[in-house]
Formats: sequence, structure tokens, C-alpha cells
Amino acid sequence: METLTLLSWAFDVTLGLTLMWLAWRALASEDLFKGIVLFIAFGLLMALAWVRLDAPDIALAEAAIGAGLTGALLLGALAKLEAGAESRSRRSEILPRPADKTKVFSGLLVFLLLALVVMLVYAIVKLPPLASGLSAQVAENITASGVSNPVTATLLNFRAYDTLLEMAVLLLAVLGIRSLAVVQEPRGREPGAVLDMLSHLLVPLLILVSGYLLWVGSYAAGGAFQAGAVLAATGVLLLLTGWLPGAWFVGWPLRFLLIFGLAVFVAVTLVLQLFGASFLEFPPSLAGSLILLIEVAAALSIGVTLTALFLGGRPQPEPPSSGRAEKRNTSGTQPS
Amino acid sequence: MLAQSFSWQVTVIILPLVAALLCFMLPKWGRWLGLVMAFAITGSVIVLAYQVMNQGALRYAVGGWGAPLGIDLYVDGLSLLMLMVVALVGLVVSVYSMAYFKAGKAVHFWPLWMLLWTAMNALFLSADIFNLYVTLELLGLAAVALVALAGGVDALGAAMRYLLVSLLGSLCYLLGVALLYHSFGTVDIALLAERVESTPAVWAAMALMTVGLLFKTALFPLHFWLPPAHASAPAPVSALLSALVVKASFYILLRLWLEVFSQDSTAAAQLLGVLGAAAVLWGGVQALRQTRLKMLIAYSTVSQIGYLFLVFPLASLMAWQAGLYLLLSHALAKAAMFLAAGNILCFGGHDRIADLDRVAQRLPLSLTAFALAGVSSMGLPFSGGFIGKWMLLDAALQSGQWWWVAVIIVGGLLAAAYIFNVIGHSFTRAEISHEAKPVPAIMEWSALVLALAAVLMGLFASWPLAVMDIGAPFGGGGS
Amino acid sequence: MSSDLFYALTGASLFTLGLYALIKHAHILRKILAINVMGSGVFLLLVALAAGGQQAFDPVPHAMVITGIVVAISATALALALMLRLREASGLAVLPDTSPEELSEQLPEAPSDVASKNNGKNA
Amino acid sequence: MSFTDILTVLLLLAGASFFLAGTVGLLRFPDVYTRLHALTKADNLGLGLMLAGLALQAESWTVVARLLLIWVLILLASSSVAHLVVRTAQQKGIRPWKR
Repeated sequence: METLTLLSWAFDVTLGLTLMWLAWRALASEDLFKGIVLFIAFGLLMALAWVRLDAPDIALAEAAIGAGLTGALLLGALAKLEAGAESRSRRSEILPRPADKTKVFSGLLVFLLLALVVMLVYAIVKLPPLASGLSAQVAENITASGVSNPVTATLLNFRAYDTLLEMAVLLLAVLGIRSLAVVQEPRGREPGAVLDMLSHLLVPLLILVSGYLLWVGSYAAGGAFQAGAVLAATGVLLLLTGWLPGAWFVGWPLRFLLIFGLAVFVAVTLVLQLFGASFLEFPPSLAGSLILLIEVAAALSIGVTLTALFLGGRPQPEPPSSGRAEKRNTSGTQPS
Repeated sequence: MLAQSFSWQVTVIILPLVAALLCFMLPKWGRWLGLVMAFAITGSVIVLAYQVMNQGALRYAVGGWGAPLGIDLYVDGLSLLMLMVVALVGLVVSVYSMAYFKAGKAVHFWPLWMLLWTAMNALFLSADIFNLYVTLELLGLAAVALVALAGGVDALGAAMRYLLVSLLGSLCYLLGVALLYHSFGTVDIALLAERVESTPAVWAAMALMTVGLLFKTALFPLHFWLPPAHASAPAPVSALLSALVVKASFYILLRLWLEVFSQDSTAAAQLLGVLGAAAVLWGGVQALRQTRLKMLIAYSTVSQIGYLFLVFPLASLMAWQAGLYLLLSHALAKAAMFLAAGNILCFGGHDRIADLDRVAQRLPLSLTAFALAGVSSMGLPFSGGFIGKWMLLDAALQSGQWWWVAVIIVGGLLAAAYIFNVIGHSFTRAEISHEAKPVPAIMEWSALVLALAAVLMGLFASWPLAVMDIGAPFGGGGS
Repeated sequence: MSSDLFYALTGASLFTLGLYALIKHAHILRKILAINVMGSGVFLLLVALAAGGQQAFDPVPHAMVITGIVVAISATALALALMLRLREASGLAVLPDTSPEELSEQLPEAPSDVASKNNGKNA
Repeated sequence: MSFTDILTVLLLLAGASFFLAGTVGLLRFPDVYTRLHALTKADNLGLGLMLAGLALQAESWTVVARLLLIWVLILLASSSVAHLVVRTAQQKGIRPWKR
């Protein structure tokens, strides 16, 4: 047993140091593409760290959202950035050096950050031997929460109000993006036979996995966010293979799907309030089914929302047939 | 049963959220829905105020779980006044926005603004530091999206900077939350206040959370993002940001310092006071140097935020009251100023101070609004700003820290200088002639109503002061 | 030193590392990456501190981190969209490197004009 | 230590050595095509060996089925991705390396 603990220690230290090294390389690399790829690797190793910390729920969320979808967003943004760069090459992509910040400033910054690290390390090391947090209270009330996975119980019952506001944050991001940009047509390439086949195989499977995660979330690792993220992965895959939401879809049906999760969440609590429950209180006998109902709606909305984030703008119902062939370059059109 | 479980606190949070969903779902009706909901939200704030004034401070357990496990909502005099000023400014700005935003932008403005309102109401009612983090993020992202609504390089760049600063501030704050949670096993403010003791983790948490919130509140020298963001946003958004959004993070700071970090932090409080004094002077001087009206008003905000931090070293009951009073009157005055500036910009197509070209004769209501708001900002009797400053002076003298008195007086003089600079130019004839566009009357009256409210706060001072005492947020020497 | 404590310290280091990169780098995409690294550091610290000891595990920080991850991707997505818009308008994916004082002398009502000025200065 | 345990250790070690070989190949090979070759072939085989080793330790058939599913999905994904990478490389006009 001794060697095993030593081995796991060595593993943890290696993982921690690798995380730091990856973060440093991701942030310092000259090439942005390399930086993003390293960041995705960083996210995947973070998921491994979560597993080591006995947090499978977070590991799933991190792998799907933190590494996967964030990575897709970053790469998509970089591609658009570079597409714009081609058309305005004369205005050189040379970034202004941060050189005008003097040596004194750099020295001061490093000194301050070292002070910050020392303060944090000291604070962490001096923390009182661990209070058990809220684990006792959670364990006491878990039967009344309607689910047996304590993380899901916390997210959707004990601290459901946080989750409600968090879904508002997600909606807000979409609103912000829709106000910023219009996507006339996705940057459709010919997907090719292999990608086409892959998507045909994967899409049903992903939807199945998403449903499984949603269902299993009530007693094991999983839940609405992980399920929504897998749904979003499906959406992103479809977008990459050149699938377009039809013109009929991008109007009110899309908007409805975006708000669906929040709307169900609010509606359920309001109806329960009419029957005398307090805000976000689920009667224990119904809690399980109500939470599942909210989670299904939430997962659907989260999936659509995250896909919309990847799309990066307000889809415009345009005649799809005419402009397909020619490549449009939205950022290059503006004369200057 | 119903009386037990139903709460107007929840209504105040849920109404704007539902409004946001509706405005998004039905964009054609967005403006009218938004306006109707603005009235409804204001109405429920009034009912809540009535309830609080009769029953005292209220605590509400969301989900029925209660503090350490669940999240509590808490309303006392302090949070009630914040809710009320948000409702007043929010309502007037909503009316103003009806006329200001044309169809294209209105579609985006209304849902975003309703989410901003949700965030602010949720923030002022929350008694849970992690929940406050979520509301802070909601607030920050909504504010950034609203700034970016203006389009144009200036606004986009300012929004980008604002977003990064806002995220940085939230993460610092969240790190502090993590340290506090692991020290005391709770994220409820009242429980933290009971359990808190002086450990390195608490000191680190205090430093991190304070710095994070100072970034968001834009206290000198962390104010660099504020002037471009507030100056380049659309006028109603400028008014909301300057009047309300920066005050929200200040409110959290105030709560934490009053309840959680109240023990022996005098050195840190002195530092906040010094930074506040620097902000008053720096903001004032910079405002004097500005050539553009909206930049001037934005720097005036930097300066006025400084006053709020002068109360930390004084830390007496009167000082806290003075700070809150200044906050409220500044919120009203600054919203009025930005709306008036928006009218001038809309009228002449520019806001260069030197070319204001007899605005006094062409937009008399807007200029009156600006002047009245200026009176409050300067602290002339008998405006809201005067009462706040008078109490602050009194508190400074009583605690024997006379040097703050000098800061307050010089700050007032600077304010007078930059306000009169604008008013002077608005009477004279400028060289440049420009085609004038008519400004809807409702936009002029909106600005005037807020400015009048700022002045009237000075005449009816006893009522807000009485409300402040509900639940004794500052009571017992700030514990 | 337990390995949980080690993870907590890793989290603190990641936070600082991200902060350094956030201040140091000019390109907005890098700043966004830096913010994400900082966030990961905070999340790691939040959970690692709770994992220590042999008691029943505390799900509350886990729920908080899941909330945090979703907030982080929302913020990242908004930041990326803003960056692309800024780049479309100004031609550069860096923050306008003008001090507020300088900015005030430029005219906001003519965005294209300002854009060319900015670029002239930066190039 | 039973026979299955020893077999598991052997399979895991074999899998790890294939991963190592694949990674060395990824780092040392000269162009995108050869690197992909090292990456997909060696890693898929290594993963298969590892999963086989783990399957010997599984408590029930459902776990074995899940391990098999993981392997199939990874095979599918990595071969498709390899194809896409090669196609993009060809479209960009990258020529295979010749000594």
C-alpha cells in the first residue's frame, strides 16, 4: 500500500506541474493556434485533476464545456480572425509590442505577483484543519431533495437560485452576441464523405449519451449542464458539416428554444408558489420529477444556447441557395 | 401559508427576469412590454418598501432551506434604498429609452436592460457571497453588452476593456469567497459575521475581494476603464452605468466591510480613504481638462466615487449615513446629467463643450436638468449632495480627522469649476453651426425629473435617513 | 503535505500565472485565455480545499464550480464576439492603446475616422 | 497476485509502450503524414491493449461493453480526424516528405 500512495503522490505532482507548464506555454507561445491547442490540452488535464479530486461531475463539465466547447469557440474565433487578416494584409498583423511598458513596470508587476503568491500560499497553508463544510447538512437533507446525487441536489434544489441566475448569464451571453454580429451564412465547406458519415453515426449516439447523462444525473455524475454540453457538441458537429438551421427555424422557434429552460424553471416555481410553496421550494414527494422536468428543459436550452454561442452571431434568414458557392468575407468588406 | 411563502422580494427579482424573456421572445412588442414591466417592477418595489417600513428588515429563505445550506434573501434599510433608487432611475431611463432607441437597437436594448435590472435587484437582495458572485457576473456581462450596443470603435474597445476588467474583478472576488468558505464553512453573510476571526485566510480574502470590487467600482487608480466605457455608451446606458452599476459593487464592498471585515482593519480603511481623496481630486482635475461633455461627466463620476470611500476611515454612524446619502443623490444627479448630455448630443450631433452654441436657449429643459444635477454634485444648499457632504464634513470634524474636510471642500470647488465651464459655454455663441435635430419632449422631461429628484432629496432628508435605520445596517458601531 | 493541498497551491499558482499573462499580453485572444486559466485556478482551489480529509465529501463547492464553468464559457463567448467585432471595426485585435485623456480628443460620432487614426498610431 | 492480474499488468505495460512509441513518433517524424501515422496507429493499438487489460479486471459485462464502446468510438473519431487532417494538408499543397 505504501508504494501505491507514493505512486499516486507522484502522479498528482506530475499532473500539477504539467498543468502549470501547459498553462504557461499556452499563454506564452508566439503562435496563437498553438496556444489554443495547448489550452485545450490544459482543459483535458484539468478534467483529469477533477477526477483525482473525486469530482466526476466537474470532470464531465470541464471536459465537455471547459475544454471541448471553449476550445471550439476559441478555434472558431481564431479562424475568423485569420480570415479577416488575409484581406487586410497590408495593415500588417504585427501587434504593437507591449514594449512601451518599461522595465520598471515589469519589475514592479513581478514583485506584486510574487507577493500575491506568497500571500495566497500562506493563507492556504494556515487554513484551519478542514471544517467539513456543508457536507453534513447536505447529507441530512438529501432525502428531501428528490435526487440522490448530492451535486445535483445542490445545483437544482439547495442552491437552485444560483442555477437560475446562471442560466440567465448563459442567455445573456447569447443576447450580447446576437446584438454584436449577424451571421449571414455559416462558413460552409464541403464536408466530405467521411465527415458526413461520422456525423450520421455520431449524432444519434450523442443525443443518446446526452439523454443518459441527464437521466443518470439524479443519482450519479451527470446532469443538465453535462447533457446540454453534449447536445451542444452535436450542434457544433452539425454546423461543421455544413448543416444550416432552416430559415423557418431562426426566428421565433430558435428564440423559444433559447429561453425554454429559464421559462420552464420560472414557470414551475411560480406554479408551486400558487400552491403555497416558497420560491424554488420543491415538495419532497414531487421534487424528483420536477427536477427532472426542469433539467430536461434546461439541457435542451443549454445545448441550443452553447451551439448559438459557437455560431457567433444572430443567424439571418437569407435565401440559402444563391450565395452558397462564393466565399463571403464579412470582415473584409468594410473599406477603410 | 401564502403569506409565509410569498414575498415581494422574490417578485422584485422575478419580474424583470420574466420581462427580459418576454422582450426577447416578442421583439415587436419589446418597447411597450419593457415600459409596462418597468412600471410593474417599480410598483412592487414600492410595495416591498411599504412592507419593510412596517415590519422592519426581512429575511427570506429561498427554497425553504435556510442559511448555511440554502440561499437567503435579506432586505434592510440599506438594500431597500438601493432598490428604490434603481427603480426610480430605471423607470425614468425606461421612459427615456422609449424615445431614444430606434427599432434596430431597441430589439437588443430591452432584454439586456431587463437582465441588468434583474442582476441589480438580485444583488441588492442577496445575503450570500457566492450568489453575489453570480449576480456580479450577470451585472457585468449585461453592462458590457449594453455599452457595445453603441457600436463604433470607441464603444467596442471600451466594452472590451470593461469586460476584461470586470472578469478580473469577479475572479478576485471569487477567490476570496473560496477562502472564506473554507475557513468558516458558509457563504451566508450573517453567519460569516458571527464566525469570522482574524486569520491569514480572512486577510487574504479581504484583500482579494476588496481589490476585485474596487476594480468594478472604479476607484482611483483602478478607474482607467470607466471614462471611455461610460462616455461612449448610448446615453441611457451611460446613465444606468454611472448612476447604478458602479454603486452595486460598492454596495457589496460596504456590506462586507460592515459585517464580515469589520474588525481592526483601520490601516486598510485609511488606505481606502486616501485613494478616495485622490479620486476626488484627480477626477475633478481631469473633468476640468475634458473637451467633451460626456467625458467630463464620466470623470465627474470618478471624482464622486471618491467621496464614497472617504467614509471608510471615519467609520461612524453619521459617516456611513453620509456616504449612502451621497451615493443616492449622486445616482439621481448623474443619471440626469447623462440623459441631458444625451439630449444635447442628439440635438447637435456632437458634445464638444466649446461648441455648445446657445444650447441654453434651444434645450432649456435639458440645460436646467444639467444645472440642477450640477448643483447637487457641487453640494450647494439645499440639494441632496449638500446634505450628504454636510454630514460627511460633520463626521470628519467629530472624529478629528480634519484633513478630509479639505479634500471635500476642494472637491466641491473643482466640481463647481467644471459644471460652470459647461454652463458658460452653453450660453455663448459658437463659431461652428450645425444642423439641429429635434429632441423628443419626453427625453427632456426625463432628465429634468431625475435632476429635480436629486435636488428634492435635500429638502426631504429626514425620510431617507429614517429608512436607513431599518434593520440597523450601520448600527452598533458597524457590526 | 497532502496532494489536495498541493492541488490548492497549483490553483493559486495558475491564478497568478493567468494574472501575469492578462496584464502582459496585448492580444485580446491571449487575454481571454489568461482569464480562463485564472478561472481554472480559482476552481481548482475551491474544490481542492474541500477534498482534504476523509469526511464525507462536500458537494457545495462542486456545484459552485459547475456554475463557475458555465459562467466562464458565457463570458468567453461574449468576449470573443466582442473581439471579432472590434477587429472588424478597427482592424486590430488589441485594446485601443489610447489613454482616456487622448481618447477624449477624438470624435466618437465618426467611427471610421477614429479607426484610421488609431491604426496610424499603432502601426 | 493471480494470473489475470499479471496479464493485466503486461497488457497495460504493452499499451503504454505503444503510446510512448506513438508520442516519440509524433515528436520526431518529419511531416504531417508520417506523424499522423505514428499517432493514430500506435495510439489506437495502445489504447486497445490498455482497455483489454482493464477489461480483465472488470466486475461485470456491462463494464466490458462500455470499455469496448470507448475503443470503437475512439477508433472512429481518430480515423476520421486523421482523414480530415490529411485532406486539409493536401488541399494546402503540403507534399509528403521524401528523404
